[in-house]
Amino acid sequence: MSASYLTSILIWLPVAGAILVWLLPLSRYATGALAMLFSLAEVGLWIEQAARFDFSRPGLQMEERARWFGDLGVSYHVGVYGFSVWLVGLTVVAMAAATGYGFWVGRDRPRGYFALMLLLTGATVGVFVAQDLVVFYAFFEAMLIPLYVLIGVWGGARRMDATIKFVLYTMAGSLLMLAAIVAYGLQAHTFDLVDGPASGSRWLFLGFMLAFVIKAPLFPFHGWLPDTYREAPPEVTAVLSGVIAKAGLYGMLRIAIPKFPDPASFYRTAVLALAAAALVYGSLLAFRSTDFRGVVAYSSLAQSGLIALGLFAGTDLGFDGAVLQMVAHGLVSTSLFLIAGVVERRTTTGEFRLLGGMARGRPALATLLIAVGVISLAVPGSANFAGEFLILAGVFQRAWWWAAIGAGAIVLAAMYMLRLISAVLHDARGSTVADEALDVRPGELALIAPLVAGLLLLSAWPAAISHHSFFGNSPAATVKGQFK
Amino acid sequence: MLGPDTAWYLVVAAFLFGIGALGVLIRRNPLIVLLSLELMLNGGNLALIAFSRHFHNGAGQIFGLTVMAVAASEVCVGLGLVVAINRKKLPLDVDRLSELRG
Amino acid sequence: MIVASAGNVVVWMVWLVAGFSCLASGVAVISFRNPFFSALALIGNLASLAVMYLLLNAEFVAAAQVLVYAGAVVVMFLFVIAYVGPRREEPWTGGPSWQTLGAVLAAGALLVEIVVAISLDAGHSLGHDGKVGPTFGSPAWIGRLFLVDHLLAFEITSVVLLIAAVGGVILGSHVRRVEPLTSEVAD
Amino acid sequence: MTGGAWLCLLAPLGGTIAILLGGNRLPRVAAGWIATSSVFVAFAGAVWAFIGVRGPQPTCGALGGCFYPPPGELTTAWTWLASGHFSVGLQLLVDPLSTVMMLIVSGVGGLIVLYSIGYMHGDPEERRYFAYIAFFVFSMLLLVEGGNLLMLLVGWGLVGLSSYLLIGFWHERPSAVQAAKKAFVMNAFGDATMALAFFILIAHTGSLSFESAFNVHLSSTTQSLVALGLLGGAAAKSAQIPLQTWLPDAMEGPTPVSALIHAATMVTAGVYLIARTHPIFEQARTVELIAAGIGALTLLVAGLIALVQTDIKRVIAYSTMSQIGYMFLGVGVGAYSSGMFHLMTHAFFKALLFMTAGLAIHALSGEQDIRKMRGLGKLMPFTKWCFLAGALALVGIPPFSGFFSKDSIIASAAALGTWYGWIFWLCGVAGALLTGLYTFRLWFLVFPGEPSAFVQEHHHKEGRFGEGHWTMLVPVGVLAVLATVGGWLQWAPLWHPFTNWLAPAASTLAAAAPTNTQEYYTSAATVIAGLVGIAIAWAIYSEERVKIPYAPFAQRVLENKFYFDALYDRLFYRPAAAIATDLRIDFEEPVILQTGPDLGETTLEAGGMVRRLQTGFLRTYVLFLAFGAAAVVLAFLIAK
Repeated sequence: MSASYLTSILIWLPVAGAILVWLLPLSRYATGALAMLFSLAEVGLWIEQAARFDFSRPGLQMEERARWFGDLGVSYHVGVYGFSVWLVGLTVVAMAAATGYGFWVGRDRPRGYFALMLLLTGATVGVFVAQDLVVFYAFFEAMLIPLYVLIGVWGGARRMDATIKFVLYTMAGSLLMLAAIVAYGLQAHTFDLVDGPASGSRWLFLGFMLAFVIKAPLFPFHGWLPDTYREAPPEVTAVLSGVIAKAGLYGMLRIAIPKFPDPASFYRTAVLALAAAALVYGSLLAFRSTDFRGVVAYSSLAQSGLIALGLFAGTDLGFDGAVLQMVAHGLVSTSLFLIAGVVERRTTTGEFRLLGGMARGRPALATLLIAVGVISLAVPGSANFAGEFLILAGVFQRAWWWAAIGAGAIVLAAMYMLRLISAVLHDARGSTVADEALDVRPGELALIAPLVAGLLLLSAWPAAISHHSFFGNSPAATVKGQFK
Repeated sequence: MLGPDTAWYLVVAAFLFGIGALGVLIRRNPLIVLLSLELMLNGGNLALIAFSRHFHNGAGQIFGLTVMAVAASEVCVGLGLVVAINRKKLPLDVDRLSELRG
Repeated sequence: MIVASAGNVVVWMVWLVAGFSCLASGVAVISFRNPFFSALALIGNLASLAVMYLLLNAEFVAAAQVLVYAGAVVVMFLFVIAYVGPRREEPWTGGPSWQTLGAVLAAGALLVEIVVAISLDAGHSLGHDGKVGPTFGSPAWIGRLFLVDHLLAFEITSVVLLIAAVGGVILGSHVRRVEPLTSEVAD
Repeated sequence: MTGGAWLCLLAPLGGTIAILLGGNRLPRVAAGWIATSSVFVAFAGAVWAFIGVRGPQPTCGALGGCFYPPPGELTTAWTWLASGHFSVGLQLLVDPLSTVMMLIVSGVGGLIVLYSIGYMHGDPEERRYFAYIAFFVFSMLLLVEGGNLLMLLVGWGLVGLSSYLLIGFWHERPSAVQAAKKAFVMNAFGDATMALAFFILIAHTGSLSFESAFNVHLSSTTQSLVALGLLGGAAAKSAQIPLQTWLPDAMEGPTPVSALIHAATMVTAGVYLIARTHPIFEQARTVELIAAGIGALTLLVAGLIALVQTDIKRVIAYSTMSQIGYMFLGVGVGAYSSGMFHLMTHAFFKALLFMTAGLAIHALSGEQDIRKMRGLGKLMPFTKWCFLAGALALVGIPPFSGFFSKDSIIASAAALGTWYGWIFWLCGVAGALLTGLYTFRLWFLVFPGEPSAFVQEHHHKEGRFGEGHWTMLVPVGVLAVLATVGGWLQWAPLWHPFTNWLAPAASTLAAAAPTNTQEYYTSAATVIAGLVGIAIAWAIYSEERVKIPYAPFAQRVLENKFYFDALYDRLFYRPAAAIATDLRIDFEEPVILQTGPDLGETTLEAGGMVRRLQTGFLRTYVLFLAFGAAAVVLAFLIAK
């Protein structure tokens, strides 16, 4: 099996798995096990892909191209760059953990649930490896369907409003993107991303950017974030904030900036201002949220702002830092939301008023939450710190005040994350915290521990991503040269 | 072509069509509405035949015949409806049959 | 050219009679209170139309018109009217509500536009043209046309008729209430 | 030599991981011994590195600047972070400065961890404590051995993290958790300022290694900005004036934590930072003098506040703040080696003071209020004498260690000579008086005289020697000896092996090298000031000859710690919280979250209007049909 088929297998294996899991009338346990099998197979395949990927060679690797609409110049064109290897890795690992959590929690209607999760995996991987605008759009939309059903059916009390708002926001953005894609494709006579020419049209750039800015929420467009993150089941929120949000940021990196260099530089200050606003606004609101998921939701809004800051800084450090931060934050917010799920399973609520004092008698939960919480607030030495440091150093070269705002946000991050840790673990025992509530079970630990292990490994060696995302010594030049 | 040329036939057809439309618009008895509908169809038919004669192309007449077939089927269904309404003892008045509304 | 004009005058005379009777019966159709008389007026209208078709060398269509249309359709009408019973209702009751006023306005506007369209076109495209071959309008000619050029239209019309027939049967038939299934048959 | 450095660094980390993996299966005592042994292994590694570094002999010119081939070796494990041309390795630098700090951290640290075995005995979460304390020693060593600025910042952050974990160790107490959060946020602020300084360096030099940072020639404003950023971090970590409010609250943590973190090692990280990056500070001389100014100011303020404290640990905490003020003064004026020497001796006697206080608290089962502890000396003679040794070292009475190290700092302030030099000198001497006063106020209140009712009732013997478990007494004894003889290592005018040892890494500035005469009269002044302080304390607290001077306003100001806490709360915390809450209530919920549903409602209303068009009357539909047809024909006519 030559490497070039690997990318397509990575996309279509989970989709096939989804169909299989959906159709086979198996028991709850067997369906879950089968789904887990597919997810872990997916992780294994990714490791194979990462191993085969030759970081010293420029350009697209493991590429596969098949005619789709010949005359329009649309082709099923998939391939992987350095940074997409890492994002695919993040996707498969996070999805495996989320599927495992769903399996552990024992969701009802398991066949539908696991089929949708696997479908979501396939679609997300598809987004990160699509090298053709139409294929990219197809997968970008395909992500939405399973999410809609997952939140709508298995969500919390007010799930329907949240789902509708989520879909409305995302559809609004992606329809505009579709228009931009069509316009771009016809104008350039090809929809291909690799050999498509750069265009100077500001409207197309704004069309793309709107979809990406809604998907990875930046400041004014995050209306859907709080409700969706609160109402979705914890593992879906974990995937939503950890992985799906990265699709928007990946879109900026892969499409918006290289394909529209002049508009990107024209709107640079505007987007940087937007990103900085998201960073500060998210941190402030996280500081004053009243429940577990609220804090983490707004902190992921802040982190998206930070990553966007890195991307639009346009400097070498900025790009590398953004990719590293995408992966690091993906792992962090996935584990944080899973821990939120663990807490909610024991106390049926995430409200801080009712929580507190969970650390006594539950050392595993305390260590886990403190470890992940501390990494997420970017304590120097953690992967998040490496990412933030690179981003802010990169954006500093652009203009010193962005870095100053970023540094301020680091202090805010410390404030809200410590508030979260002590509200859940320390102080007097909350009313809903029963004494006999168990510590983190081995099953749950087996899900969250790999993510934390990944984070620790990334903290020990952040250069694994920051130095192996873009070919050569200058990411900015690679992006300007459209990844040739 | 003896006698009046095609334009006149068209004028008659137009008038016939207008009268049919008026009938449909004003009358409340569904039967009369169906009849005036027939009038409109005939108006149309006349125009078709006139053009067929004018461009001496058979399609017009074929079309005319088809229109006749369609008219026949339409009447069949229309009358079926009227019979059904009648059996249900509903008032045979178009304005009073207005449950189906937004 | 007198002889020609004489034939012409006869045709004009026939046309005038047919036209007048056609419009008069049209007005009659929509104005009679009793639907029975309206149906009869429709027959008159159809007959005058058949004459007009003859003037336009459309013999088969005229024949079909009289036989099919007047013969079958209107008879069915009369049958239904008889079945339903000639309930009389005041056609013009309640004065010209905004409905009727609107209707008159609409029909009038439509009429005027068509006439204008015809007059506008009279100038160039509707010019007078020459003789037409003897077979024009004959049943054989129509038959060949149907089975050669417009076979598809022919087939589709048959399907439409079939559907209408089925529709009519269902609507018309008196649906007996189906007895409830006996209890022992598991639902 | 570098092997020693790696051993020294990774031993405590190994201890932490062993305890964590051990989990509940590990008996509590075993956790204690794992931690202690790992720190002592680190000490052995430090000694090994120390010996290895001695290397080439200094060629010494006149007193002061000696020129050495720069010993000290950089070893890199792997490139930690790399992007484009910027790359930072996981590097350790073993040179005289870092080996001194390694010895202090692992030596004093080992003793304190040994002490905490006895102190924390019986605490349900002992294992967690030892895991955290071993992790702290690892991060402090990483900070000290960091081979480049980023590794130093990583150590800096991890040290802040472990201090958060240890201060908030007893997490049932809300005050402890609050203090931990406050400490971490203030340290995070320091990290942020340092990070900004590093961004400037990256922007200009493209790398964060020491030599590139020291040899870059920036414009004076950027240079002072970098120095200011570093100073911000140092002030936050070493609890100097602008950012000192977290240290007294940090006393919520267990006493060994206070001893190790908030006396001996972590709080001195700021001093080490200035000594390590002294070329940057030297190029921005004004910022360096600001550091000295901050040091002078802090030592006075802290000294005054210590006078009114009633909690034994807070008195010692303020004295730590004041002594670090001395060190800042030392490195601020340029006398890096005397600053570091005072750091070493301070580590000995301050850790001793904390641990003896710990013995007293342990004996009185947790009581920390000195007003209730009268006459403890009679029941705990060993603690009394050790405390006295520490107190005398703190005040700087010869032959105890404080005298040797503190006086050379004040002398180098005198050597500076300019007007601010003399102000620093005066602050130093006044500080010595205050130190004498508050130290012996504590001594006379607690130890001499007849045991008070509270003491008799609460005091209980512990361990075979009656005053505590042997693991507590041995470290106190060792440190008492070190506090006494530690100072003889160097007496500036006569012999100064310590200065020579540090010369290659941080040679004293010529401007700050005091002449012998300055040394002598400064020493005389400080000793006299110290004795006067002791006499006043004796007069007021021991014999009640003199009533406490009645100054209600001063009393209130000191008790409120110069209102710093209230100021910061009103200046930073409350506005931030208010803005955040307003944002959430006035902007987020009504605007952002409502746009979705509002859009929904408007479309529904629009739908409602259209609905009325469907009247159900057949004739209206046909009417529209007719109008539509008419319109279409009209359009065609117009189009024609």
